[in-house]
Amino acid sequence: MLARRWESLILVLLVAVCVWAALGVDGFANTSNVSFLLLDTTEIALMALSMTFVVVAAEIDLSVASTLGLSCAVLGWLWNAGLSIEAIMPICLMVGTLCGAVNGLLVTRLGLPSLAVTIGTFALYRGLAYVILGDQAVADLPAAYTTPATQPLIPLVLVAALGVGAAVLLHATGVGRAVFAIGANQEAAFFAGIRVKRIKFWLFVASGAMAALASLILTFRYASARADNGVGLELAVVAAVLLGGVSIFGGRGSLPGVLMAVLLLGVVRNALILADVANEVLNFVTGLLLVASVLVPNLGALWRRRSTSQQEVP
Amino acid sequence: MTALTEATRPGAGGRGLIDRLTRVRELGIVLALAALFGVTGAVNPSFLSVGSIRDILLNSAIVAMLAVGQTLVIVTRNVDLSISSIVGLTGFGGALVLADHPAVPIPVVIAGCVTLGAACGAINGLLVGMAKVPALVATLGTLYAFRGIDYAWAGGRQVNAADMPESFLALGSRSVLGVPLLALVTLTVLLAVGWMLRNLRSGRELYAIGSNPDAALLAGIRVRRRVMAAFVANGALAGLAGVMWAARFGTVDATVATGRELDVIAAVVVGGVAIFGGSGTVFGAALGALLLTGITSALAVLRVDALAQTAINGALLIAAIVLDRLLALRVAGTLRRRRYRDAR
Amino acid sequence: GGTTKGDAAPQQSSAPAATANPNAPLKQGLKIAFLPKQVNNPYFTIADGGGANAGKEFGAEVKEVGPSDANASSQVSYINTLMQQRQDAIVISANDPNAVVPALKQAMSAGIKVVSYDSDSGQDGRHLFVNQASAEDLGRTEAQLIAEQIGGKGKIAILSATPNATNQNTWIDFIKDELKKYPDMELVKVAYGNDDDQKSFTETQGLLRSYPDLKGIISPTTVGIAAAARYLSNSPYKGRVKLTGLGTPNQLRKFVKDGTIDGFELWNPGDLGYLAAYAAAALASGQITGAEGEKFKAGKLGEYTVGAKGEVLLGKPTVFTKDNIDDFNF
Amino acid sequence: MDAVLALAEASKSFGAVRALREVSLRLVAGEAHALAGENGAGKSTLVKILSGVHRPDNGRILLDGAPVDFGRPADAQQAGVAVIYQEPTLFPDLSIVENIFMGRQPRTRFGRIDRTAMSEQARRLFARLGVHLDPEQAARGLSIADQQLVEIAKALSRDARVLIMDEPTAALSGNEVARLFGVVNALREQGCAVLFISHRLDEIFELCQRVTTLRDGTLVAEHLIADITPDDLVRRMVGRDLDALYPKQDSAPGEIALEVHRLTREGVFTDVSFQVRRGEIVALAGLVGAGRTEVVRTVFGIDRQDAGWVEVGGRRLRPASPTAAMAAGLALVPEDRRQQGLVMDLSIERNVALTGLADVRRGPLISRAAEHARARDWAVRLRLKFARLSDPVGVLSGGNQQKVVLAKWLARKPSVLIVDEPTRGIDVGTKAEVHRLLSELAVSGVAVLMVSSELPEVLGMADRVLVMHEGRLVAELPRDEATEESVMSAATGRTAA
Ligand SMILES: Nc1ncnc2c1ncn2[C@@H]1O[C@H](COP(=O)(O)OP(=O)(O)OP(=O)(O)O)[C@@H](O)[C@H]1O
Ligand SMILES: Nc1ncnc2c1ncn2[C@@H]1O[C@H](COP(=O)(O)OP(=O)(O)OP(=O)(O)O)[C@@H](O)[C@H]1O
Ligand SMILES: [Mg+2]
Ligand SMILES: [Mg+2]
Repeated sequence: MLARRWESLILVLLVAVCVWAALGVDGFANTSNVSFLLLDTTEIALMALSMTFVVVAAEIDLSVASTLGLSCAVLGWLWNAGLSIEAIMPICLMVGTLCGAVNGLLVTRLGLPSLAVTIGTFALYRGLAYVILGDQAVADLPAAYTTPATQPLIPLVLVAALGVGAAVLLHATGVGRAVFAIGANQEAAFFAGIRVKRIKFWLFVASGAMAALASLILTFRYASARADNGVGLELAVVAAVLLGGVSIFGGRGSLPGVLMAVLLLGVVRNALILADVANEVLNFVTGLLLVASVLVPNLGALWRRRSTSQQEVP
Repeated sequence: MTALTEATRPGAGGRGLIDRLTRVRELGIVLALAALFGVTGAVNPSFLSVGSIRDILLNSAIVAMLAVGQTLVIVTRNVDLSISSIVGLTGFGGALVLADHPAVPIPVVIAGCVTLGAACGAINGLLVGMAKVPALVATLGTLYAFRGIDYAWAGGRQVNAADMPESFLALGSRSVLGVPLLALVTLTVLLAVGWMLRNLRSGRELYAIGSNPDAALLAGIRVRRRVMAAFVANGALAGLAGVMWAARFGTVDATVATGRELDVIAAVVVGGVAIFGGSGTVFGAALGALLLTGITSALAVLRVDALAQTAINGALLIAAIVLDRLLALRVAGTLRRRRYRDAR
Repeated sequence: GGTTKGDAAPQQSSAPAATANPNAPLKQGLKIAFLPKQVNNPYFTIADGGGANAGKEFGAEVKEVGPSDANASSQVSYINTLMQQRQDAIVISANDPNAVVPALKQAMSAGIKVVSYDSDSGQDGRHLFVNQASAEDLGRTEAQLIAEQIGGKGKIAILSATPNATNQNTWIDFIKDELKKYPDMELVKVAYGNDDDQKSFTETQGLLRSYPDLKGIISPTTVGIAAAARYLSNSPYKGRVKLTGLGTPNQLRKFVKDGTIDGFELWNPGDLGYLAAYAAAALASGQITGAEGEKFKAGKLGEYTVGAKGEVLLGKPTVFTKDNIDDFNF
Repeated sequence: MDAVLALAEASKSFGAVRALREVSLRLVAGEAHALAGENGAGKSTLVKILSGVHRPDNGRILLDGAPVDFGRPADAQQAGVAVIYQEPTLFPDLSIVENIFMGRQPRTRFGRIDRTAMSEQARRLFARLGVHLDPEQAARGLSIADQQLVEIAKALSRDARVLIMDEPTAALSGNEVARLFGVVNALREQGCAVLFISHRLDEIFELCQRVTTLRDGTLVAEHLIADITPDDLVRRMVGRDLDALYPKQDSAPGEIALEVHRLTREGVFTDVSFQVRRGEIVALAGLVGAGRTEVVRTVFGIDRQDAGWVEVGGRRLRPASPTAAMAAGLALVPEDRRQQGLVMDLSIERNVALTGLADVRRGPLISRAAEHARARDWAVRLRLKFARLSDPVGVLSGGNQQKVVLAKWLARKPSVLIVDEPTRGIDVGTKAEVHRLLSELAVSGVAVLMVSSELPEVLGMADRVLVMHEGRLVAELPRDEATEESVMSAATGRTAA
C-alpha cells in the first residue's frame, strides 16, 4: 500500500512537470521533441525493468552499463568480421545473458554480496569491451536497422510490451510473490520451499539480457558501436528504480512506479536542457529529486510522530 | 543478512578459533598482496625498488583515507556514495582559495576543507539518520548534488600547479624518513580510527547498530547520533582527502575524483568489511585500498596492453573477493568439525 | 544471407545544393550554439569564449551548452534540443564522430548550419570542419620536437588520452610515421591516461619503472602532459627524461621555467572558437555553403579559404618555450 | 508498601487495534508479579510501554510514585528497568559477551573498554545461570533457546530495580527454567521488583506472588496467587471454561511415513535413525542444544547432511532441498518464527499463500480471492486475532504470529508434519487448540514429528518419545514408559536406553 501512495506521488509530479514544460518551455510540446524524449529513455527503461526485479529481491546489479558496452563491442567486432547483423543480434543477447549468468553464479553459488560482485564485473565487462573492439568505432551499420531505431515506434512498442509483461510477472504471478518474499526475508522464503538461489540467478541473467537488448537499440540509434557506449548509465538506472519507489533493502516496489520514474527523469532532463539550464544545475536537480522523493513522505511521518508525541507528554 | 544454509556456530572453546578466524580474514588480503608484489617484482624487480614502493604508498594514501572513512559508515549498515563529490568539492575549493588568496595560511585552508567535508557529511547524516532516507538513495542524490555545486563553483575553471604555493604542493611530494608525508597522514588516521573502533564504547556501538539496528535502539544506543557521527567523520576524512588530492596532483578542476566512489567501496569490500554492516575493520579496508592501487601500478609496470588493463583490474578484484569468501567458508567448515571433535 | 558489412550502402555525403553569395553581409542577431565535448573543461571554456567574443563583434547571440561527461552519445540529446530551439548554427566538437551524425543530419535538413571544430564529426554530419591544425602538422612537429630534445636517439613513449580518442589516434599515426626518419629512436609504448589526472600520473610512473632507460615522453593531450610534468618535476628523472606534447601555457608555465619541459606546442584555442563562430555566421548568412574554394573573412584573423572535404585550417601550431611562454595567457 | 514502577490508566492503540485500555499495574519491590492473558491480550504492549519502546496514548508511568516520561528505551534503563523482550534482540556479528554489555562495557580510566573484566563478569554470570555457552563466540547461529539465555544474562547483568521478562521461558526446557527461577528469586529477595509473563501457568504459580489478568487489552482482575487456582486463572484469561489441554486421541499407527537413516551432520548431531508411522505423534525431546532442531532442519533439507539419508513414503529425499521435501509431503514449522517462519513485511494472506503458490493460481496468475479464502479458512480454524488479513504479519502478537506459521503449513495438507516448538508463545486456549489439531491430523493419518522443550506437552501428546543428548539419539520410550523421570534422565545422559 506504500507503493500505491508512491506511484500516485510520482504520477502527480510527472503530470505537474509536463504541464509546466508544455506551457513554460517552448519547443517541448511538439511531436518531434516528445519522440526524442521518449527515445532517450528507451535504454534506461529497458534496464530498469530487470533492475526492479533485482532490487526487489534485495540485490543490485551495477554491471548493466558495462554489459551493454561489451555487447556493443561484440556487435561492432562481428560486424567488422563480416557476419550478418541478423546473426549478430542473437549473439549479442547471448553475450549479455552470459554476463548476467556470471554475476548470478558468483552471487548465488558463492554467496557473495551482489554490490561487491557487480562492482567487479562493472570493470571486467567494460574492460573486455575495450579488449574486443579496442579504440575503433564501428559506424557503417545498415540503414535498414539504424533508421527505424531513430523513430520512436519500435523502441516504444518494445518497452511497452516488455513493461506490461514484467509488471504482470512481478505483481500477479507466483514468481513475483517469491521475489518479494526473497527480498523481504530470504531465509523465511527458503524455509517456505522457494528456490531462492535459482530465482536470484535468473534475475541476474535477465538483467544481463536486458542490458544486451538495450545495447542493440542504443547502437542502432546512434549508428555507432563503441567499447565506451553507455558509460555511467548504471547510476541513471539505479536512480530511476529508487525514485520509482523500490526499497533498496528489497521486498518493496512496483513496476509502474519505476516506469513513471524513468519518464519523469527523462522529461525533467529534456525540459531543463530546452530551457537552457546549465548542466550542473541539471545534475543538482536530479539529485534533489531523488532525495526529495523519499524525504518528503518520511518528513511527513516524522512530523506527525513528533506532534503526537508532544501531546503525549503529561 | 542471515546465512541461508549453513548456520555457522562457533562452538565450545571458540576463543582461539575466533582469533584465528579474524586473523584469517585479513590474511586473505595479505596473501593477495604478497602474491601481487612477488609476481610483479619477479618480472620486473624495479617494482620493488624503494622509489616504486614509495609511489605506490603515495598513490594508495588517498584511497586508503577514503576507505577508512567509508568503513565507519558501512559498518553501521549504511553507505556513502557521495564521497567522490565531496573530495571534488573540497579539493577544488581548497585549491581555489590557495590560488586566489595566497595570504591565507595553509593550515587554515586544510581546516576549512575538513570542515566543508564534515558539513557535507552532516547533510548525508541528517538525511539518513534523522529523515530515515536509505543511505544509498540519499548519498546517490548528494553525489549528484555536491558535484553540481562543484561544477557551478568552478564554472570551467582549472587551478594549475603554477597557481598554488610551492610550500603546499611540497606537502604532496615530501617524504619523512623516506615515507611519503601523505602516507603517514593516512597511517595516523588509520591507527587512530582503528583503535577507537575496537576500544571505545562509541566504536563498538557502531558495529552494534550495523549488526541489528532495532536491537541497538532497545539497548539504549543513541542510534541517530552515532550514524550522524559516522557520516560526519567520513565527510571530514573525505575533505582531508580532497586537500591531499590538490597537494598531490596540482591540477584540479570540477571533475576531480569523479567515479572514485566505486573504487573506494571496492577497496572496503575487498578488505573484508561486510557490505551489510556489523563486521570488518579499517585495517582490512586500508589493505584493500593498497591492494587495488597496487594492482593498477603493477599493470602499468608489467607492460600489460593498455586496453586490457581495465579488464584485468576487474578480474583481479573479483578474484580477491572470491578468495576471501572461500577462506571464510573453509574456516566456518573447520570450525564446525572442530567443535564436533570437542564435543566428543 | 542477411545484411552484412559488404552490402551496407556507402553513405554519400550530401553535396551542398544552395549557391553561395560571397558578398552577402553577416546577418544580425544570429543564434549560434557551441556544443563542446564537455562543458566545464578549461580548454573548451577558452575556445567557446573566443566564439563568444566573435559573436559580440558581429552581433550574434552565442551560447555554450553540453554534457559534463565526455562520453560518446551524451551530445545527441543536446543536438535535438538545439533543433527544437531553432538555432541558426551549431558549432560542435564531436565526442563520437559517428553517433552525432544522424542527429546532425536532421538538424541540417531543418535548415541549421553545422560547423565542427576541434574534433570533426562524420563528414556528412556538418557543413564545415574548422581544424585547429592539420593532424599531420601536429603529429610530425611533436616527433621533431622530441627528436631535437633528446638528440635524435633513444627510447621514447607516448602518453595519450583514451584508447578511443579520435584526434590523439590520428596524431599518433603521424608521429609514428615521422619517427621512421629517426632510425636511432624507438617508440616503446603507447600508454593511456584516459585524460584522467591520476591515471595519467600513475601511467607515467609505470613508464619510467618499466623502461628505466626511457629518454622522452610525448603526451598529445593537455591532461596527460600536465600529469607527466608534475611527476617528472619532483622525481629524479627531472630534466633527464624529456617531455613534450600538447598543453596550455598556464598549465605548464611552472614546468617550463623549472626545466622539466624544454618546449611543447598548441594552437590558440581562443582563436579556434573565434574562427568557428565566424565560419558558422558566414554559412548562416549564405556567404559560403561549405564547398571547396569558397572564401570568408574571420575578423582579426583575416581571410580563410574552405579546403578539401569542407575543412578550414586555423594555422600552424605555436611552440612554447621559456623564451615566449610569458607572452601567452590561456 | 509503595510501588517502584507503576502504570496508571494507560491506553495504547495501533491504528484500529486498541491493544491496551486504561490498564493500571503496580510493581512492588520484592514481589514477582505475573501478567497473564491470551495471545494479543496486550501483555507485550504493556511491557513495551514500561520499557519506553512505546509511548502510551494516554495514562502515566510512575517511578517511585512520581510521573516519568520514558521517551526512549535508554530512559527506562536509566531508571533501573531491565527488560527481556519476547523476541530476542541480539547483535549476530558481535560476541555473546559484547551482546551482554553493549553500551555499558566496563572501562578503564582512559575510557578504554576493559575486555578482561568484561569476560570475567560474563563467565560469572553464566556460571550462576548454569549456561554452557562460550562468551567469546559470536551470537550468530545461536538457537532460539540459546539466544533466550543470552537475553536473560543481559537483563540480569544490569543489577536492576525492576526486572521485566516477556515469556523468557518460551523456548527453555525444565532445568534452565529452574536455574532462571533460582536467580530471579534471589534478586527478588534483594528487593527487586519483577514482572513475569508466561503462557505456562505452572511457572506463574511457581514463581509469582501476584497475578494480573488481561483480556483484549483490558484489565480483568488482579489476585494474590494464594487466592486463585489455575483453573480460575484460565477462566479469567479465556473468558470460558477450557477443555482438556492434552486431548490426545488414540490412533492405530499405519505404515512408515518417514524414515531417517543414520543421519549425521558433523559437529551437531551424529548417527540419528528413527521412523515415524502414519497416524502417530512422535516427540523429539532433549535439553537445549541437544541438536533436535538441527535434526529436523536437515530432515527437511535446510541443511545438508554429511552422512545418512531420509525416506518419505519409501522414497529417498534429495538432500538439502526443502522444495523436494515439500513435494514429498513434508512440512516443517520452524522454531524461529521471525527469521524462518514468516516474512514480516508481507500480509497475513500472502504469508499463508507462500507455501502453496501453485494452489492459489488461476492459470498463470495468482487469484487474490483464492489466496484470501485460504488464509481466512485457517485464520478461523486457529482463532487468529487480527484486524485485516491484508495487514502485515509483523503487527500481530507473538502467539498470533505463531498461529500464522501453523496455518501456512497446515494449508498444504502435509502427509508428514514436523513441528519445532509448535506452541512456543501460544496461550493455553490456543495451545489446547493446536494440540487437538495435531491429534486430529494424526488420526486422519498424518505422521507428526514434534520437537518440544515442554515436557508436559511431550508426555501429553506423544505416542513415542525420542530423546536426544549432545547430538545423539539416546533413548526411545513408548507412551506408557515415558515419564518425567525417564525422559529427563535420558536427556541429561545419565542412562542410555
Ligand atoms: N506495532 C504494532 N502495530 C499494530 N498492532 C500491534 C502492534 N503491536 C501489537 N499490536 C497489536 O496489539 C495487540 C496486543 O499485542 P501484544 O503483543 O501486546 O499481545 P501479547 O499479549 O503480547 O500476545 P502474546 O501472548 O502472543 O505475546 C495485538 O492485537 C497486536 O496485533
Ligand atoms: N553437538 C553439539 N555440540 C555443541 N553445541 C551444539 C551441539 N548441537 C547443538 N549445539 C548448539 O546448541 C544450540 C541449540 O542447537 P539446536 O537448536 O539444534 O538444539 P535444540 O535441541 O533444538 O535446542 P533448542 O531447544 O534451542 O531447539 C545451538 O547454538 C548449537 O550451536
Ligand atoms: Mg507478547
Ligand atoms: Mg530447537
